Amino acid sequence: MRHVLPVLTVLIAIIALWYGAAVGLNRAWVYDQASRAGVEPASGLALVAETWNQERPVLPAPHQVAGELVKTTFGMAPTSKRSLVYHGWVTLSATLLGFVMGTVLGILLAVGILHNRAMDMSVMPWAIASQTIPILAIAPMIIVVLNSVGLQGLVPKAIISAYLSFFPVVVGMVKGLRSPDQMQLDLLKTYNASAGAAFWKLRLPASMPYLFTSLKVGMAASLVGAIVGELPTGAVAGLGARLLSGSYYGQTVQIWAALFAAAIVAAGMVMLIGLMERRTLRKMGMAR
Amino acid sequence: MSWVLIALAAWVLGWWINTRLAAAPLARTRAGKLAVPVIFGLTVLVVWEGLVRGLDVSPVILPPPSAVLAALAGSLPVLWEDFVQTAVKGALSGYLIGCGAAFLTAILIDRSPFLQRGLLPVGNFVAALPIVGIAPIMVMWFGFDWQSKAAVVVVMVFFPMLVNTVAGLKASDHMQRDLMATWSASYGQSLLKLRLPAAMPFVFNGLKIASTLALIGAIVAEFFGSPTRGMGFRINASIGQLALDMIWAEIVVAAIAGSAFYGLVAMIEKRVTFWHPSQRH
Amino acid sequence: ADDVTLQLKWVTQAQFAGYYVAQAKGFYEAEGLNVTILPGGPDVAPTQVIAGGGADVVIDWMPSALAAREKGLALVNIAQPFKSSGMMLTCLKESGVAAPADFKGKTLGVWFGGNEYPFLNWMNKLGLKTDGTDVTVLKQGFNVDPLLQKQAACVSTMTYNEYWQVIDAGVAPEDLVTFKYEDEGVATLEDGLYVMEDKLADPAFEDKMVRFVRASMKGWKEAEANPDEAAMIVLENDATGAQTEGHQKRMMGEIAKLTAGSNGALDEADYQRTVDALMSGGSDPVITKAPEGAWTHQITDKALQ
Amino acid sequence: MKDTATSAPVIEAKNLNLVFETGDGPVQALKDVNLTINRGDFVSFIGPSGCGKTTFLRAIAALETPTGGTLTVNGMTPDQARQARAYGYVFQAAGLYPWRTIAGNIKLPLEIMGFSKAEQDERVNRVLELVELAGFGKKFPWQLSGGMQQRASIARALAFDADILLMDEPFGALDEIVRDRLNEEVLKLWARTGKTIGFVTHSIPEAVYLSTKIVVMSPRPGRITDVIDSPLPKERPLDIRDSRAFIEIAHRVREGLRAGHGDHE
Amino acid sequence: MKDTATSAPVIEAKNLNLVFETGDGPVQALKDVNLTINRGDFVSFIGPSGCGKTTFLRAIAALETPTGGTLTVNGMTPDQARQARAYGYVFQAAGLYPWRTIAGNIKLPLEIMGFSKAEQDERVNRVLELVELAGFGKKFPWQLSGGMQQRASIARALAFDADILLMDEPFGALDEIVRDRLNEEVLKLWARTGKTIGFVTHSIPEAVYLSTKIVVMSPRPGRITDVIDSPLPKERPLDIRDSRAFIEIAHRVREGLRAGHGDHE
Ligand SMILES: Nc1ncnc2c1ncn2[C@@H]1O[C@H](COP(=O)(O)OP(=O)(O)OP(=O)(O)O)[C@@H](O)[C@H]1O
Ligand SMILES: Nc1ncnc2c1ncn2[C@@H]1O[C@H](COP(=O)(O)OP(=O)(O)OP(=O)(O)O)[C@@H](O)[C@H]1O
Ligand SMILES: Cc1ncc(C[n+]2csc(CCO)c2C)c(N)n1
Ligand SMILES: [Mg+2]
Ligand SMILES: [Mg+2]
Repeated sequence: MRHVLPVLTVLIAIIALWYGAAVGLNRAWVYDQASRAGVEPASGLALVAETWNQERPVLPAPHQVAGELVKTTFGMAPTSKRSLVYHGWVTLSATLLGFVMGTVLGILLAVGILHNRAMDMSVMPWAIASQTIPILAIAPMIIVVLNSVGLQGLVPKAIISAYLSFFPVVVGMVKGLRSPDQMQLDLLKTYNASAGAAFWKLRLPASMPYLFTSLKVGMAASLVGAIVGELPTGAVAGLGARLLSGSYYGQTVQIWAALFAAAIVAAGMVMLIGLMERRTLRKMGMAR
Repeated sequence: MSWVLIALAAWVLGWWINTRLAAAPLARTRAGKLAVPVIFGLTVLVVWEGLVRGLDVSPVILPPPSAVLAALAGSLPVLWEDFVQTAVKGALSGYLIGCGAAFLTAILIDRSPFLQRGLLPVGNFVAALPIVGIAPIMVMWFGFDWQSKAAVVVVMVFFPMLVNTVAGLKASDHMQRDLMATWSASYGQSLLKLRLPAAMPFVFNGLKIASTLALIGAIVAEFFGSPTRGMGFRINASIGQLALDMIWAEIVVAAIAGSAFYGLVAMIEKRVTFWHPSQRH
Repeated sequence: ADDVTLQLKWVTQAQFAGYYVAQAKGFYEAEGLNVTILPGGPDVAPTQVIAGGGADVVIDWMPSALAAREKGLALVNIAQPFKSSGMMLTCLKESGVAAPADFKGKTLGVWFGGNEYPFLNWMNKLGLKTDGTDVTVLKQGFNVDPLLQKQAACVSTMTYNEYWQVIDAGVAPEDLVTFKYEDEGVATLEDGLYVMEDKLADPAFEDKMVRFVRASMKGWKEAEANPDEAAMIVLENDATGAQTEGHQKRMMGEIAKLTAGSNGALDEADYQRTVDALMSGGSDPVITKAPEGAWTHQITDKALQ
Repeated sequence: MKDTATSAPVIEAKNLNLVFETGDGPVQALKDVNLTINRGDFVSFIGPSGCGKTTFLRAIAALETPTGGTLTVNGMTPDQARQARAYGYVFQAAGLYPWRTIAGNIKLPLEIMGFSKAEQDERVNRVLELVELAGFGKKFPWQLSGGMQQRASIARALAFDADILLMDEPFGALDEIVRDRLNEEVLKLWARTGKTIGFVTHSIPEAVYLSTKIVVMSPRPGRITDVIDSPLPKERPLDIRDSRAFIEIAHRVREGLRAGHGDHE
Repeated sequence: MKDTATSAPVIEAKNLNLVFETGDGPVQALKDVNLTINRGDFVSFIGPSGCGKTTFLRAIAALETPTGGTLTVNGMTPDQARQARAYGYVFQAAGLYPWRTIAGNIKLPLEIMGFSKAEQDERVNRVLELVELAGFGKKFPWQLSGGMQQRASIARALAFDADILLMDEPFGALDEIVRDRLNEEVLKLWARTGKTIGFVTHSIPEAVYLSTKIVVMSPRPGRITDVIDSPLPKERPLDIRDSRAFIEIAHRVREGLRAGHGDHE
């Protein structure tokens, strides 16, 4: 893999920078502690060692985060409430449900926009506006409103996820469904093909590369939605709850571990979609 | 009940008008292009008002648009102060810094395929970090005023912009680049005269994506610490007071500002990339 | 069994030990109740949840409940397990704050979302403007970072929670100056049980609440008596897995001090003090007129007989 | 006009006009075009770039709507004829769907027109053989050279038995040798099936070699300046191109073109 | 080889090999190519699709790197020659920059090579006239027909005085009449300036009409099968194409091509 070496290099550079930043950001605390205790602050290597191993550092060192990640994923039973696997799954299940809902909605909207001029002209500006609404602000209201009609738990979170993920899908699919060129469309016209045939035999296959690209963006958005949706349900479980309680108790190591867990889950899902993309496109002869 | 009927009737009417309008030649004019979404929006508002009144929804759950409008009109100075704090100081400065930095970074790593191969996957990973997680960290690092909001926005917009610009810098086709080679153009010349112009459609794609992200980022970051002004602060404080009309007023301001910003970027895009097929038809 | 949903004001912690103990020890079950406890958090406004029908009974602080009542959400206090307030302002000694008079020119961290009223009331009483001219107010997030990062001279803390986070972070108690609202005479009532007024008229609901309050108070007294066991029960119920044993045990100890002296019935004098404080807010009072029917002994009378 | 005794008008244009409304004013693509094409005719259209050849072909196939005059196909409007699936159209570029194999591309119109599975396979094999692509059915378009793609697109148009075959510069991208071979193939096919063919080309020899009727057009606005009926026999070996008659027609076409070129394109 | 007495080798290929490494194995695009092009030669390359014509031109312009043998341009490596700005290159497609007007496109190489403003304007006007596009300088590429774009791209290559002009099927998209006219123009330019020209085409008459040397290539792997030195005089009216000598050379080229075509393309 020609990517391994460059990625490794960049990672090493980032980690080095990170360790450096940890010294810079955590140093003040060491000095403070020393002056409160009335002793000389540590210096040199001792100082570095102290900044890299604090209980609640401003910036936890990479090994602290990695240690926490390993401890909370492999170090305990996956069903334990202290296991990141457990919380990751809680978030992932909402993410997946929301992703499916958002994708279906997005595709339906795109098909509507494609076939109905009124929808084309009216929906798009509002879809854009909908994405400028701060979701965190209305998430509590969505939860409460859904609660009042008896929906609780997974579904409200999934709806917030869907709200964030439908947009990239609409945009991508509209572009994709419109990607066939005039000649390809005219060809079907000479066959007197119906709108349905044009959709199934031309527009849909032609939109596949766009679909997968937007699915990747949509998946990341979904995850953010699920995490946001976890905050106003009362920090019960999930990576969002983990972030929140970490934040609430000032446990930076836990925040960063949850953050990385979220990014790893997202990256994993995106990679999965990428895999499906490659398989589908290869089957369709579109990947060379 | 009658309100519900009014809502339904408004829906049908709005739909009918729009279908007619979209089919009419007027739809191709500027006014027509504006009228259809506006009518759609008005329809949504009337339906909302009708349903809230008809189903007797408590105003502490969902206020009717009329109440939101009243709050909007009644608290303009506060809304303006919040807007300046969040949208101008937080979002806009973060947007400019983030997009600018991403643009420069893209040009810097442009010459090194090695760096690109290494940085982009890592970049995609970082872009997947949820803002709700980054915001408290930024507040911890940069203080509770707008600087930390700008920092959150910078992090949010940086990677979409970087990825798009890098893709854009590759967008010039082979022949166009070979042409430059036959003229023995320097790196700078081919960057300035070929690759940057060719990258513009991608750059604007990044700028548009970033424009919807920026305001959201700034608002959300305020939930994690802020001075006693700002759109996110007001929303957060208003929840405790059950002042939902005020919350929605802020949301309306956010949506208008966000859409207007998006529109502005799209307009500039139209000017700059006038030559691109997608802008011509 | 009758279903009851209780919305907490905050995340699962020893602050709500009484209810978890009642749940774990079967007190609710014994009363024929099936209680669901919903944890809260910074993004949960109990008032909104009850308005949306998401809960039968909520735990809230009285200032926020009374403000909601004035907004048209008819909440009624049916029980008050917390006798005293646990809120305080915690300052770093090095910032030069030794007495309330020193607040002038300082940055103070405050919780918003309905929890800002006691602070605003206190500042009003001190004659300090909070618009930045006298003190700079910082909407603090969920934690005590602004103090540790020295972004604020003082931050809001609870005796049972955030104060200890400051201590755990490595700041010695000698380096801190604390101002308890209770000591400053500006205390307002905290964790009380609130329900919707119209529902109280329903005898079945009333009966349900009577049983609920009775079992809950039994839970509280049990928790006060066996704080360590209560803390462990809380820990078992924490779905985030973020709480630690030491912290919860210590919190339970502090909480017991606040619930001591309450049998669940609201003390009218406390109520009046809270209302007075809220109405004295100068140009910007939290509530503008004395609330009517904002509390009742209807439930506690029956529950505690 | 020798052996087309079965002359029945298939395509009839009377005073046909077609104006495009564009951003900066109307463009008259076709002006007062009168033309009759009979059953079994092989008609070539030749003329400078932008003279309206493609536009005329598209109008016949109901892909453009004339703004004046009448155009009938088998006595129907072009659109009715389109709905009766009267056309096979080969576009200037191959225009294969990249996600379908060569066989899949040829099957496409057959699927849409509801042929049975067995019938589909049989026809695909037949036309693949016809264009000398047997064995390439499972390849994807990009695995073939440009010339092969072009042939696949011709095969696609031949797979269903449209009465009228419209081809827009089908051999533009091919070198002379391949082009010659395909010219022969098309002629054979035409002789065998008696289809009516409309054919756009830039090459004078090609037009003369293939056609029974050569339509010379001039630009701005697109008009027909000459219609030449070829006296060449239906049987045409490649070296007919060195014959007197051939060179004469070619000369007449060239003159017609040159005249139309008077003003710069 | 008559009047090229000033014969100095400008381009010399000795045992040139070029292999592309692709996903499924190496592709030998050029094999053992030996060719000498003298100053003032007009060399045409002709051969079936995929035989390596473009590749050879690109190698000369240092756009591809040979994998074996030697290739010198004016005694230098191609890359040194490129840096000395020895080339004007016209690609198969026009390749105009859509964000620049026609004049802007022609100016582009002049800007890069640091011509003065006045000089730029003067040259733009001159070459626009040469390709008969005077008055179109302010238009954008998409506002011109394909043929006009092609001519603009030729103008761009002519605007600066490169010694060596490399043209890859420059007239592929043009109709016969325009093509004839441009053929004449190129010949005149060549006669006047004495440039060395490398020219790829699919048209046998075009190759014969233009060249002093015709290189016939065969594919898989790309080899030179014949190099024909034209006996035609430098002065060439269009009707020279009907002369005995012309037809003979054309025949020889055709035979060469056919031989290379033995297997289907
Ligand atoms: N969709 C359109 N909108 C506006 N003008 C058009 C459109 N299609 C064609 N034209 C114009 O109509 C005229 C005829 O175009 P057409 O494509 O029929 O030419 P052509 O003879 O096929 O040329 P070529 O040999 O280059 O294919 C041209 O001037 C062209 O610019
Ligand atoms: N970048 C490349 N990578 C791999 N193979 C290539 C590449 N460029 C060309 N080839 C192969 O090299 C051979 C010669 O290609 P070239 O483009 O030189 O042909 P050509 O003679 O110009 O053909 P045409 O007449 O179609 O333009 C072909 O088989 C082609 O597939
Ligand atoms: C955003 C936010 N809002 C309110 C509070 C205050 N608060 C309400 S209940 C409770 C219990 C603490 O243990 C606290 C502190 C906070 N901390 N953060
Ligand atoms: Mg055409
Ligand atoms: Mg080539």
